[in-house]
Amino acid sequence: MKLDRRAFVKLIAGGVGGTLLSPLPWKMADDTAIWSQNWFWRPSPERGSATLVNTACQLCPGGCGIRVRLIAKKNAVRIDGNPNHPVNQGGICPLGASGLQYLYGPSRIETPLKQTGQRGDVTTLKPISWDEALDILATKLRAMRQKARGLVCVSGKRQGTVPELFARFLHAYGSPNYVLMPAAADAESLGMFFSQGQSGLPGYDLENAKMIISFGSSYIEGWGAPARMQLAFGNWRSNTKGNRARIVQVETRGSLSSSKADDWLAVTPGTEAALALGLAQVIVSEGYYDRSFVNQYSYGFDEFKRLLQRNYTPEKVAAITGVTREKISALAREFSQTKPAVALSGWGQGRMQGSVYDFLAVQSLNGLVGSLNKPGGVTKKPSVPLAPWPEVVLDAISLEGEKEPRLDVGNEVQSSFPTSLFYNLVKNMNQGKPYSTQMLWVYEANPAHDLADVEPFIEALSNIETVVSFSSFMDETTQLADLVLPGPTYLERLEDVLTPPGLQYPVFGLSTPVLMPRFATIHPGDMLIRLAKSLGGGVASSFPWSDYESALKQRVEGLAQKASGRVADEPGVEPWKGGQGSKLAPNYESFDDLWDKLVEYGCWFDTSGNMPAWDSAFKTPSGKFEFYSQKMRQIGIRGNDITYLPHFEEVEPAGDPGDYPLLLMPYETLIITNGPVANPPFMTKMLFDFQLKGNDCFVDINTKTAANLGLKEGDRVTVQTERGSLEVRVHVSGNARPDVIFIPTGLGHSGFDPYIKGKGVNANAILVAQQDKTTGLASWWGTRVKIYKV
Amino acid sequence: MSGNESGKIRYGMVIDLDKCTGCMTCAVACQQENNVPFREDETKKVRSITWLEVFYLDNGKPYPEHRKAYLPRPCLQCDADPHPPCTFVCPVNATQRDEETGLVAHIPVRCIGCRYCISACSYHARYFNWWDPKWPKAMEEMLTPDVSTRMRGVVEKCTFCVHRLQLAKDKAFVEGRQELEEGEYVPACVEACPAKAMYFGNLADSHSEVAKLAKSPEAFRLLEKLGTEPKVIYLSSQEWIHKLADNVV
Amino acid sequence: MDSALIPEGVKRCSFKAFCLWLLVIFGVIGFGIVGGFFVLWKGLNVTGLNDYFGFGLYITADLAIIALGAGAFFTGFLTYVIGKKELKDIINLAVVVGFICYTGAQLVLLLEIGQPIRGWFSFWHPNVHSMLTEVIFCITCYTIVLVIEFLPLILENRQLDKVPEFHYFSHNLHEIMVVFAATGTFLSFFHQGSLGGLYGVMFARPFAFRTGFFIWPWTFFLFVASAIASGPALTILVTMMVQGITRKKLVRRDAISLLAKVTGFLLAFYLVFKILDTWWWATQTAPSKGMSFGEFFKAPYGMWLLFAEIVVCGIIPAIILLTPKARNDDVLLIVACVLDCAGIVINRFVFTVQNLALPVMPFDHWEIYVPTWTEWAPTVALIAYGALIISLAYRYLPVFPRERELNPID
Amino acid sequence: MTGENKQQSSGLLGWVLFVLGFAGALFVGWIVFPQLLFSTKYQPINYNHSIHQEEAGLSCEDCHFFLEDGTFAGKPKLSTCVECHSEPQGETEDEAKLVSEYVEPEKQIPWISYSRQPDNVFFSHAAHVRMAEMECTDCHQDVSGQTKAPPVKINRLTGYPNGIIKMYVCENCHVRENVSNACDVCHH
Repeated sequence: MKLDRRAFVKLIAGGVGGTLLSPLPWKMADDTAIWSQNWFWRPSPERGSATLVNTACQLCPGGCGIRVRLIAKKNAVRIDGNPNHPVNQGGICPLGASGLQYLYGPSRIETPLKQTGQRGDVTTLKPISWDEALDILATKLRAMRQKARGLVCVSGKRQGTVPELFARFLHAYGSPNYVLMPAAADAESLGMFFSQGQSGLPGYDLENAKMIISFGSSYIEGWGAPARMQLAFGNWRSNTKGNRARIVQVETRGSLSSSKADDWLAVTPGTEAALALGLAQVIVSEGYYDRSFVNQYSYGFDEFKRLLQRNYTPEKVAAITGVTREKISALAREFSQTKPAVALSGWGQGRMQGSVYDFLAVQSLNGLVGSLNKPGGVTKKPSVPLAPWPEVVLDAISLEGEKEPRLDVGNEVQSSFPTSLFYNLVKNMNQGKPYSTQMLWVYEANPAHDLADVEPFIEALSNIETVVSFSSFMDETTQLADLVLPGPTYLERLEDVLTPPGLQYPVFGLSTPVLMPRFATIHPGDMLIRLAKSLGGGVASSFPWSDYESALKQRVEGLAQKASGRVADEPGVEPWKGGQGSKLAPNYESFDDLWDKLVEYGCWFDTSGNMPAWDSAFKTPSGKFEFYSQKMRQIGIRGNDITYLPHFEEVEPAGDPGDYPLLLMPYETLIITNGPVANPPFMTKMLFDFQLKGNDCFVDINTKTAANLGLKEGDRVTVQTERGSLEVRVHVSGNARPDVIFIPTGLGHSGFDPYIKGKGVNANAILVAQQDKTTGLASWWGTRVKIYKV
Repeated sequence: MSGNESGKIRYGMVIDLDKCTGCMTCAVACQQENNVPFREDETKKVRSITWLEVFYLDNGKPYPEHRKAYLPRPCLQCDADPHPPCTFVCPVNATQRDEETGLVAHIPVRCIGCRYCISACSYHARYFNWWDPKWPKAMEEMLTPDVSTRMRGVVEKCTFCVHRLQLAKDKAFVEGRQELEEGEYVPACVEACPAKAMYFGNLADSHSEVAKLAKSPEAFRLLEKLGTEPKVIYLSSQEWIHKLADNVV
Repeated sequence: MDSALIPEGVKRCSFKAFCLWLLVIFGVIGFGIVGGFFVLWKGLNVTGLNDYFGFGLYITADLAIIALGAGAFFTGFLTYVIGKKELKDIINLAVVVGFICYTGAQLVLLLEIGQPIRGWFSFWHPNVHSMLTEVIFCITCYTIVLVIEFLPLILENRQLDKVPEFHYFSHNLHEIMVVFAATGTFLSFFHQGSLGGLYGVMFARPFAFRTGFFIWPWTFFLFVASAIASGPALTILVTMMVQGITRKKLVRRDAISLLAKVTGFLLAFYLVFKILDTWWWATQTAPSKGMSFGEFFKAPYGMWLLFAEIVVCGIIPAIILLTPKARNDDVLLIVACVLDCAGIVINRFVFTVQNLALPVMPFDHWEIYVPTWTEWAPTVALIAYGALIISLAYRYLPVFPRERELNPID
Repeated sequence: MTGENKQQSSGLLGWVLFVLGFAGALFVGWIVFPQLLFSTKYQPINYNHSIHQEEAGLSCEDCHFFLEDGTFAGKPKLSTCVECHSEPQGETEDEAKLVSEYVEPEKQIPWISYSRQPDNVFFSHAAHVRMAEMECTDCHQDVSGQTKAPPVKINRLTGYPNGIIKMYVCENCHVRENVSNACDVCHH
């Protein structure tokens, strides 16, 4: 019995046969198929029941209502628009839709940090406990209380109860230096002050307008409330609803706003205001203006008319702007005869300050055609009827502080301006005049990156002993901070979101925590209350609340007492539709009911039916809309007649034209955020490869200019201004005007996470702000530049 | 959907390019809705996964006659008979058209990554996972459980958010309804569009908004001559945009 | 050991020289394995492929070597089915070359797909409509046929042949070889065609799309024709190469000439239809898809490719091969065969890469494909793999039945 | 003769060996292999369906219900348990464990699923239970009246429980019931 080869073969054959008749090979094959599909290292998202939570977006001032989709009540997996919200009606912008990438983003700051080494060295920013952090801050504040004016707070957020608490803290502490980041709103607010005698911002009734002329505003690329503008634009382009409106864009660059307009007037850089005045001249000289308004409710028309006839005839304006006389005349006639029509101002996204005269020129045009405070026109953005807090309790030091000169004021006249003048602050902090800055707070702002003409600001920091950042993210300013007190992100905190820029009806959005804070962060409101209490005295008495929530509720009671306004509990609301005098019956019975509904639906709003009438709207010395501003005179602005009238001021850009033959202009786009947060991965991914390629960003150069300079698509070049130089690549484009180079802003971060860090360059670094001597505003619009191959 | 005599369903999309502001919210909403992965460098566009890609169009004229527009391109869910270009070629049945809805599905776990379908699609609507998808650890919490994550070496593409169809149907079923109302099932891009430039519905239902819009004189489809029968229809009043819809000999 | 394996009555180079030669080959193969390993480990991101070029060098190489491997089935067809006995001289080599081409192609295919561990899904979940399914099935079957055809030759090794079972088995296989030759012919015909169909059916790709007959686009038939018009050319080329390297006459010249003549006829036949197809494509098919012929060619994939493919690598070798005097000249014959093979490589390249470079949407753009070393290395290793198999086969197997007769050892 | 004999015996032996191989392979394939392929896991709490049905008077739907949005809640969340078990109701060890380990620290119970499908499979309970009016027990094991939670067999290769419905089962039923078998009906 030897097991020979044959026998062995038979054993094997039997085995094979048996195996084939057993489930082994078949089950194995099937399971292998499943196994090969598993790839265990790939995340498998947790399942669970889904809920939608309404809240308000705070990534920009746009005031959108958003819904967060939660899985198993803990994982936020989607943000979309709240269909009930009147501002965005279910739509959303790319930044809002990317919000979760901030909540879960890798650049979140998890604990308070203290700089233990050289300022700016991120590796020596060490985690400390909240008690220690707040103790450090309180100790320093106590120590410098005698020099309370040395505390400066920069806020990127212009409205809401938290910025108000910051302002209140500084007031109670004894510093006049609560300063807002610069924006077109500064010029607008000043312009409203000069022409209408009251501070405030314009609110445009765009939903009812039939013709819109936009003077340089990127109306679909982030100007105003971005999602509301997209919605309005969709309606202007609607064939079905009879909402179709005509859009004319006045802008140097071939932006999307230019391309999407019915007509694009490609003006000489910085001459938008001249064109507005040219239109005004035609309207006035041809008698198309609204006589009832001009005759009864305006002041200084004759002086204005004389100026127009003298300086802004179509011929002269054609020479300034490059738009033909015929076009100017035709557009003026169309604008004055289409009702209602409105003109928009505010360059780009409204992130740059701009000139007050530009605003006045455009606003005068609105006045001439009777579009002020009329449906389809422009009004003063209505305020939300919140209840006031008790008065700040002033002690000896804070009483003294009230009298101190503000650091952002350049001269006597400017101290009565209702605006912050940030570039003055930068200058004064740098020079330590009239007094030095001991401590800088930065809240909801990233000036070390976002400030146009950023270099002087960074230099100024070296004169400041302590820089405190309240940011939730490792941004560039936070990198330069000595103490970091991270707040929760907007999805983890309670806060009010007030009427967004440019809106004509009041909105109160409530942002509520949609999930437990991911890290041990403290709400800035609570932080301030705690800090105030630990300082004692008047400061403590000014903060009587137990926490931020009770402070907020106190103000919201104002809404409960109002007889008009609703919580947005149903889709499709159109607060602009009711006409003048329309009211909304409240759908809540008491404060508690209102609060519960606000938490549930996220938004309260009222109609646009409360535009003030012409006879009561203007708080000027004349009680009228002032083409010729007596207010300017009154507060002591010196000059000739033209100074008090809307006019066009040619600003000479910085740099010697011989050395720097071209003009550099920044541009903003909706797909690159310019806010205090850096672009999220979702959005950066969508940049075209002629906007970002690897780590290079592109400047747009006109086809002919590029050919003259011997530059081809994709060439690496240096763009140099007198402020500095940057390395970029060339995109040859029909969007660019000959001899003007366009550079995107918002890139070039050195902070944040690997998804944005080091991508592109920060255009702000080489721009030079041109400050207007009278107003102190940066009326800046371009910088001379030269460009050469690397 | 109601008002449809034949009962046939052909889900389709209409995108009004005149209303489109090029804000790219659709593309962002899509990435979020479908767990589309992202990498640190996404600028090599021929390797970047964007189920809904936005194309840049221009009229080719010099400044200041230059005009541009953005064209969002989801998967066009070709209705060509009997097969779309892509499903026809797949060797492993990883992609098929659901003949009850007209939706072209792609099932990444079945896919072997041969990329034949990528080659067959003239719209570049299909994407290959050149890398394993990776998210920063914390961001894994924001992945939606409705769409499974993919792995390296497989193809993926827009599905018109077909998972939303299932969710909508579930809701209807529990409420005792068999049919969906118009608007109950809408992809994420359409829902997010702030300018309301995107419409979605049943093209086979002559009463639906999309069917009406599709008949507009402003309507066109991409590369009509190929015979792919896309179910995404564009609207534009601009002649130069119409010219870019197809090649002209 | 080495000498015991070498067939009786023939002379081979020294074992040392052979080892040195193998070392070179293994070097190249090793490089290819490293490249292949890189691709498998890191994924296809290490290649030059992208969402434009879903197919690239791997597929070009695969298609080209499969076409060139057609020499095996066609020579088999001529030898066994038609009965051209003089080709028995060359049939073994043709089978070896075919075996190399098909196994090599499958190895590269494994790298090419994104999920190699799911490669078998095409058998487990086949889609019958897909040309690729047909290709995968046919290639797999035909590889098995080639293994069976190769087997008797391996079993004729001096030592293996001593095992009686092997001896009988190989003898029996020889007896029924006509069946395998016929099967191979059938399978090959279909998958060569399906490879063409692969492109021809892409109706959304105007460069590749062709009208056709029933379910088969014209490329189906053109790929069959081009494969049989170039496969034998490779067989001739390899024969000449082996003869050159060994400095021996291994095959009778009339066998080579016969094959060259047949190749010439086939090439001419193919070219007629290729030119007709190109003309129809340029004037009818492409315009119906909205494209003009000129749009198909843009740098670097210019019109020169078409000229090179049809004139330089088509008409010229056809003329040489059809001219008795020319094809009897060794140099001209080699030139013709090289051109013929290059022509088919260009053809497969154009269908694979240029096809995909072409933007179909008017607002789209041309892309250029640049393969990386991880693609080149396995592709080059494929050639080394061929050299390895041929070297081993030549040294240890009676590949050339007439070698002893033609090179008597004195 | 001896040669023949030898051949015969070896032939016989050959067949014996063949049968041996055959039977051995069958044994391995049918008996040993399934044992090796699956691991056994036990639920964190030995849930007693019987006692909940009979003594507490609960119906299946009290814990396994549909949500308003049409999704199926599946296994109950802790909040459902807490409705009755904020304090121990009886004296069983498992209940004590429930209260001390999960209810008090407010920790979800990590139930092991008997039928967890891969994450690319989306099974609609609404379609099957509400529209097709299928019984739960058509797919799931009937646990009503059981006093112990059955152990879960997990496939070591795939990681999925052995109770999951295979795709061909879905497909066959869909064909029978004339329901779409398109991929995206279940996979996304």
